[in-house]
Amino acid sequence: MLDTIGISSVEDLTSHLPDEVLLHRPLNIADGKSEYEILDYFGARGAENSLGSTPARPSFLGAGVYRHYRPVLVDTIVSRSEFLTSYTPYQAEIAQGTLTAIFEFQTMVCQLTGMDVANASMYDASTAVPEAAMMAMRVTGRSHVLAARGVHPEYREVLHTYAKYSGMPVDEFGFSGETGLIDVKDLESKITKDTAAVILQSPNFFGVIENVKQAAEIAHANGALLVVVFSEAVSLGIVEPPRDADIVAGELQSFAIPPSYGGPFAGVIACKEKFIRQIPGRLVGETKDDKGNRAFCLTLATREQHIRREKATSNICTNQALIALMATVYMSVYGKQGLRELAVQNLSKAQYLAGKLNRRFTGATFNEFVVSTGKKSAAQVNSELEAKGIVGGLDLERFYPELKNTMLLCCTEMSKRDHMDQVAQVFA
Amino acid sequence: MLDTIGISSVEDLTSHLPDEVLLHRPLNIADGKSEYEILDYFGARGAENSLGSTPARPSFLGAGVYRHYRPVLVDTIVSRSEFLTSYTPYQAEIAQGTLTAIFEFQTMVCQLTGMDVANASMYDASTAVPEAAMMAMRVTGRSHVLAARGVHPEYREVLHTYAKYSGMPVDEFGFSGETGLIDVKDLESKITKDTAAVILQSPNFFGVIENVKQAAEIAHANGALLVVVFSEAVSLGIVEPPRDADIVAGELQSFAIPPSYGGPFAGVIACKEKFIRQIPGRLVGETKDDKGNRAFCLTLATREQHIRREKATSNICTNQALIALMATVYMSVYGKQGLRELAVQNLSKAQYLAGKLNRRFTGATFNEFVVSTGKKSAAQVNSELEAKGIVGGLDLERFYPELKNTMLLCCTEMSKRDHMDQVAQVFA
Amino acid sequence: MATSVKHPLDVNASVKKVRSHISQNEQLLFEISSPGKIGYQLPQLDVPAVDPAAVLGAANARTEIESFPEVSEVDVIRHFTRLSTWNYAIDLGMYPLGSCTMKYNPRVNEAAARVDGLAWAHPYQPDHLSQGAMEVMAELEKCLAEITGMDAVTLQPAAGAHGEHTGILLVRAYLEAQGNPRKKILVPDSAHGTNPATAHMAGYSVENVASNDRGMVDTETLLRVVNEDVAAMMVTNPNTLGVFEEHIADVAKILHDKGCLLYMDGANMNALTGISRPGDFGVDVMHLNLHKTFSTPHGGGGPGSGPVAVKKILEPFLPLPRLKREGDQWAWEYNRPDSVGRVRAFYGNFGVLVRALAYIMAHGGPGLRRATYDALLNANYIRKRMEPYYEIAYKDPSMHECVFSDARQKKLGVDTGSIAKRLIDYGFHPYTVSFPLIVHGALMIEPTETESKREMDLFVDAMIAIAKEIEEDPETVKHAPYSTRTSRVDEVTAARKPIVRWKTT
Amino acid sequence: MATSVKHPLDVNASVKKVRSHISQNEQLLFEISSPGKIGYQLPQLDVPAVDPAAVLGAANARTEIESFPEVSEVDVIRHFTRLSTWNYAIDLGMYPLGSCTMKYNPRVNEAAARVDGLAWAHPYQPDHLSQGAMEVMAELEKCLAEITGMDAVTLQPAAGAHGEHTGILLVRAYLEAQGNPRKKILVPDSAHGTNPATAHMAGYSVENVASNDRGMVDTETLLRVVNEDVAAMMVTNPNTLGVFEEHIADVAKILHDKGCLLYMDGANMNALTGISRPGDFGVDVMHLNLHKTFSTPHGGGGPGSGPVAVKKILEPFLPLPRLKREGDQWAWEYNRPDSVGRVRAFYGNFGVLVRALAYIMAHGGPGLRRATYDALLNANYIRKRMEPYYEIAYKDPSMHECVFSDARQKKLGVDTGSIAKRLIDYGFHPYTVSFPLIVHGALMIEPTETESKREMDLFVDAMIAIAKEIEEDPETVKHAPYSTRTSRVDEVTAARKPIVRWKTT
Ligand SMILES: Cc1ncc(COP(=O)(O)O)c(C=O)c1O
Ligand SMILES: Cc1ncc(COP(=O)(O)O)c(C=O)c1O
Repeated sequence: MLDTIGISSVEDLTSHLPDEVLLHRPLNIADGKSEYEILDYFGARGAENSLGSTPARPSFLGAGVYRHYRPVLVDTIVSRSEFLTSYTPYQAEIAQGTLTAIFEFQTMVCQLTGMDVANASMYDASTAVPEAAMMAMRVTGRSHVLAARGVHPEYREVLHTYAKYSGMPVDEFGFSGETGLIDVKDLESKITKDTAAVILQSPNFFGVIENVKQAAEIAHANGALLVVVFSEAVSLGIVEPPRDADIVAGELQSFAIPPSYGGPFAGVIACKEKFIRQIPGRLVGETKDDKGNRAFCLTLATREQHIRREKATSNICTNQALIALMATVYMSVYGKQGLRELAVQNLSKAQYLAGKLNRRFTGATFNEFVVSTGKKSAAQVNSELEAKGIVGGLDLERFYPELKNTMLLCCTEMSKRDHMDQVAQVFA
Repeated sequence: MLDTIGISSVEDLTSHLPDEVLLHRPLNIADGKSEYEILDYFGARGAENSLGSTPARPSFLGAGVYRHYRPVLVDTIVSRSEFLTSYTPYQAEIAQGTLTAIFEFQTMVCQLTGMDVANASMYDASTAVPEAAMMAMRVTGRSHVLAARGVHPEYREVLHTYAKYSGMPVDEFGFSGETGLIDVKDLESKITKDTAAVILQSPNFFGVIENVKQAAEIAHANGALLVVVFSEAVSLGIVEPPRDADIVAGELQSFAIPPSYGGPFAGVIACKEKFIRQIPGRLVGETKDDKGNRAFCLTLATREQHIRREKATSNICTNQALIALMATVYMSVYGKQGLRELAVQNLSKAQYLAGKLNRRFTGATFNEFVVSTGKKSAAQVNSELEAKGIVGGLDLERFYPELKNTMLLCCTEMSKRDHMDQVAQVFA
Repeated sequence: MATSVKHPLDVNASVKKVRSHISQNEQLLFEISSPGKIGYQLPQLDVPAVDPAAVLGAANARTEIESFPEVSEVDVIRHFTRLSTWNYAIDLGMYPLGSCTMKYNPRVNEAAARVDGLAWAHPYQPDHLSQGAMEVMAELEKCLAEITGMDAVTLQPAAGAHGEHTGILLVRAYLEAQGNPRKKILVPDSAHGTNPATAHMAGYSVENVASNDRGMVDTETLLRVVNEDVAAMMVTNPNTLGVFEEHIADVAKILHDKGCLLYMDGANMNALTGISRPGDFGVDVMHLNLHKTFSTPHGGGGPGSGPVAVKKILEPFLPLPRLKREGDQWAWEYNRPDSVGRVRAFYGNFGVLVRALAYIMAHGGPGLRRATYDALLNANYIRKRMEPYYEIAYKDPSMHECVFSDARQKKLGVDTGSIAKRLIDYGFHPYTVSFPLIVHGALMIEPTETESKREMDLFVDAMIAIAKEIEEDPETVKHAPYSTRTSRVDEVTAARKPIVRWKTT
Repeated sequence: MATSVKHPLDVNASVKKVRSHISQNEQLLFEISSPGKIGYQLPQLDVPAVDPAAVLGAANARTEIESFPEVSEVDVIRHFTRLSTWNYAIDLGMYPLGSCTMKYNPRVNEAAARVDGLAWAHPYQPDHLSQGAMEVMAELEKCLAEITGMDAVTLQPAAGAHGEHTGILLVRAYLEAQGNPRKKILVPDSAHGTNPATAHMAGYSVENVASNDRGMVDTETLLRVVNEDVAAMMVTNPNTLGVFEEHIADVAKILHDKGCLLYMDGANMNALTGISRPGDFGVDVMHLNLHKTFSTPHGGGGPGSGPVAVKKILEPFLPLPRLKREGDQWAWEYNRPDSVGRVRAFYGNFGVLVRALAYIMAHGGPGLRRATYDALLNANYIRKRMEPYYEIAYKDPSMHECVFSDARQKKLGVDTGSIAKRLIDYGFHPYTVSFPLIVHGALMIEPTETESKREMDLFVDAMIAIAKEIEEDPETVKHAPYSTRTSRVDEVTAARKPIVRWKTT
């Protein structure tokens, strides 16, 4: 090859670079290691994340990341080279596998959320939220955003970061200290003719199911769009979807995506038909090939950065395709009946534990709920649980100073009765 | 479907069975479990096999089953549905993948062993040994078999079982208490004109490398065939192959096949060209399709049971195809240079530990060797090691009453220096 | 030639299952090998490296592995990935091989077998460090005894044929203990080739017994041939026609009256599990194929597992070691003087046993019975739909599979082999061709319970389309397949001058 | 139509890479769905089952998921396995997409990411229970800082574009802290679309800067347009022509003199790793694409990871939380008043970070440098071999990729898009089509270091064969591909009336 190119050594290929840009020493990174050493290293790191960090070890953490059983088929399928090592399906004739799966993903997300259109995925829910807000700005021509404090605190932090520098003032409205639902009065007092979007989450960060219909009426009465966020997709198996929302921004981590210390997950934006040209991210559409066979391809690319550049609906390019495929396989495995039964199990487990504890809010919940830790601090309860080899719940004071001595607990189909009983004992 | 068949319930499909053959009660087996419960169960069983049973946990057991690192590519490839869930490649036009891989397997086994022909696999080495002996009987028209006591004791047990009822008297000949090599005098005294095969293993059960050339001369001088057995395939990376043997019967477990409590492994029989029509098991051959493209197919089926029935060379049907594929991938990953380097690492580790201990035999060894445990019994040494979380070696008295207070130790590329040092301390 | 390639699409429009697509070529590893290329990396050696020649002695030290492949990691994954795409597989579609029970292989079983503590368990680990593995085996033995209605089970045999061999050795040891091992084994002419081959390996002569006009064991004939020279009869039930041996109990009685034993080839247990137990209809010894009935993957030809189940009288002779309970621990029992000895090193194909137990746990008792009825339903549905177009070999009701003959198609010059090849163009793996031998030009079809009506209807539609093609254009069928990357393979030349390994040219 | 299907074999004999083979059809999940079918089994519920309506209230309780699929486990695995066979993939062959760095994805990285203790680590687990995960992130930050020559790294961004957004927000926060965020971002006309889109999202106006006649940033032009309104310039280096920006140091100086910052799009770091460090030639902030340079799999479009590396001056503004060492433990630091805030929940695409670190460990410092030179070697080899047949867009030396134009072929009526489609018939995935925009009809080719000479020669042979075809029979090329199960897809209709979900008909 050197001869063909007409050089005597590979270094000649950088001889044209100005000397001052060249690195004249070896990188300060150890020599290459073998597979055996590498897996040894990561095995040891994994062992350091002792408690909680295996399916068998009990944990009651949720708060946006849920421990659900991962059907074996999911990794079986996403490990196939044809899915794992292929690029974005720009060349439709040799990417029909990925394109068909995304089309099914979009469809199932629509069926789950009650929306008409869903994109091929966003990075995660936290980035889907500001993208949904900006989408609402484009649709309404307004610039203010109102977000409920019941929206995941970290999603709101990301919203603020995105908003700060793009001329999109964000206000927050509160929740009822009694029910855990949004404070409707506060919303009504803050919504104005400049409000582009009202953003709330259901089930919200406290696990409480919001009254989407009512919020939609308020938003629409003021010419704003309602953006509904979800972080626990399994809830949609038995909880009425946000049909009255204009835009839904959600997280599909619950669908066979490992907690993996916070990512990669799969966010999604879904919306009503009429907003399709303002939706960010990739979309797969149905068409035909020149023999008349049904075929799929990426479509409405004129929304995207590679065509529209600064006028694009978003700068997103790489998304979470393979993770969305995990969710697609998961939805297929459970299906209509299974997702419902799964949700009922989650609800039943949460009800069992909640029944033994002192609930902080009266609003209806799915698989997460807030409890007050009584005389003990949340930290104390958690350390007592840790001593039993159990990872407890999230100390809410971290995000809500007003919620001292409270904790957010989550139960899924993986939560075992005896562990829940042990939790109850520590609280008792 | 019931209508098409013309029945009203599936039970009608067994209504023609005599009542006395029907089971009139449910099976006494618990109701079906979920994936989650099943993996929980096997995870718990695995945890009960505490020590040794993970790549990270040290063990110095060998004796026919070796702990070698398993390159990730191996499971990646054998997990592909097209290999995992296909049947024996009788329909060549849609099985070229499996057929090509087997042809490569046969070739690499020949290259490793120095033979001309290798079959598509046997169950394991222990069953390959009697099959090789019976093959020698067919070739020579003789019936006696002489097996060295240095052949794996369990292989010999299987040989005796097969021989007992098929009119194949099996005698054994001894080993030199000094070198660990076969006792040539004993062999010469026992070999007769009725001897069909002389069977020895190299490296033998004590890890000692036999003088195959010399044994071949003795066997051939008496009109018998020499069958050479191997259990540690990695040795062939630096140990001269048994080129003077007529038949080779070996075990490929070392090639990326997990110890898995003793199976499934992959045995193989290889031989000189002239014996091809007496070899048992499947063979893949090269040919063409009717467009003239190179193609592969199962061949010389007239040796096999489905054609020749009681006159077949063996009754074997299902073999160890997928396991042989593991070995094929392993040989491809390491290749010419890697298999040698791997063998040198094994040799170096074994030499390191052996150098600190009291060796029982003087014969040259590869990655296994016998040591005397001195005043302590082997059992005592092992329990002291177990206390340190180390699984020690095999107490040889179990198979060789004359070898009291000796132990067979094995070191591979996975054996770590500090563990070897701990072993040395316990012996000291 | 290339231009005249017929694609089934062109031939007729009834191919609904497949289209043609590009498929990557790939040479042999030895052909893509290039000196110095490597695909591995070893750990840093933490001890001094030694010189092989010095340690082993020059005579023992190998200089090189002549013409062994030298390829990169990318070469390896592409090589085998490309090869894999040339295969058909259950995960791609129906695999109706009669007698092979190609059912879906649940992936959870693969995960279970890969649990570190099981996959890395060494067979010589002390028993107290192997309780988990031993518990798994004990549990499986219990389940298989319950399913077969037998008293004891050995898990040592590595496959069905190995189980047959073990079973016949048990018969022999038992009879020998009675004073006379006897001379021969009766084998129906419908039997699988492994049966006679096994009898021969166990030192018995084989007497083939003609089936009656219904393809079953003929009790009259049996009464005529049975005598004190007969050690046992090997019966497959349901037999290889997929028909239940209606007089099996009488067969057992006739044999027992003459002091012979009844061996059952359990390859077809997928038709009986949860419905009928061999132990209850007189069987003395039998084998199971875990890689059939219990869904462990065939893997392109193996591995399998062939446990043998026996009645009490044969238990003392089972291979050693045996599992026994000592207090709250499992232990391996070696002290069994009457045992035939080992038939395999260690304890059997343990990894396959794990998969089989996982399968049994997933189904549970009721699920196993349901699966059996679904298998019967599917086979009978296919039989019913195909009967108008193909000749059913024997009229008796089918259990889990149905066997047709190519009688009608043969009249037009097309045999079962060509129909099978043409089926490939229609997107299916062929049925079992020309077995059992008692049927001329057999088409042996076993859908298993895991096929959907949709898939089976596509299969039957294809078979019907081929039957029509044979009437209109038999030549096309004779030279199939056309749509595969490899067309009809010349097996004759392969056997005439065998090339069984690659050589440097 | 079907009968007139041309197969490349028929068209000409120069297709060495592929043959045609059967490929299974498959309907949509919704079409194979049938009521009551299930593919799952849940554990026995160990607590009392509740009635959703009672617990949630009737208004909140959902009755059903309308027309959600109902399929069996076998249906699912066959569905997705069949679909997968319709895709091209790196593991099947060369994937020369320019700018995408489609290198081999080592499988050991997948195993590392699936280690239970990492895959099941919950982001809200207390720090003292998350030390392993935090150590992995700290180690990767260190390696990336060393590779880029920058002072600090954040791993939070989920992809390259997300990293760009983060980087530009850092620029803005920094300038704001100086008192004036400024108004615009300079973007070369050769830049990737995410660059201008990002600048816009961060509230800046975009000013496109024309490249010079060598496709590089023109310092003259830059001097003309740079002023106090300019916040930063986003430069890709090597640029999208695969050419190293020879005056990059001057560019940095010009910008810095005006108080502007230099942002580098690090998508092409595969050309520099171990050889040249952006931190050493004046870059203030940059992003990396771990799913390019560091081999984490593209997965059909994602996930990725877009770490941002910065110089000291920008460190105070990095997203929170930041890793910090407290004694012998890692802790998350939230108290960072100047931080731009979070750009993503939790800590980033951790699973992708594990893969990238595994890749770095496998190569080591020397290995990374070697890989870079191999990437350069491969790109230049392809350029050299193709130059006689295709017009190279710009003459300057290529680094890791080379860009041609379809100028010669266009004269015969065939454009880069059709050449790409025809390449599919030859068994390859096309190169990047029509990017960068400054080249008319661009063919952008990046082989990466993991391609063998054999594979690249087959690719070049195919490109040459197509060039010849275009001279002899341009029509054939215009309507390619012919050999795929799906022929040329009508993207226009798809966009005209979008159908983006399946509906019950
Ligand atoms: C009826 C019958 N008996 C015995 C066997 C042999 O079983 P195995 O292939 O597991 O040795 C088979 C397998 O094809 C069979 O179909
Ligand atoms: C030059 C360049 N910049 C930026 C990007 C965007 O990176 P990502 O797709 O990870 O968001 C890409 C990816 O295609 C690219 O090629």
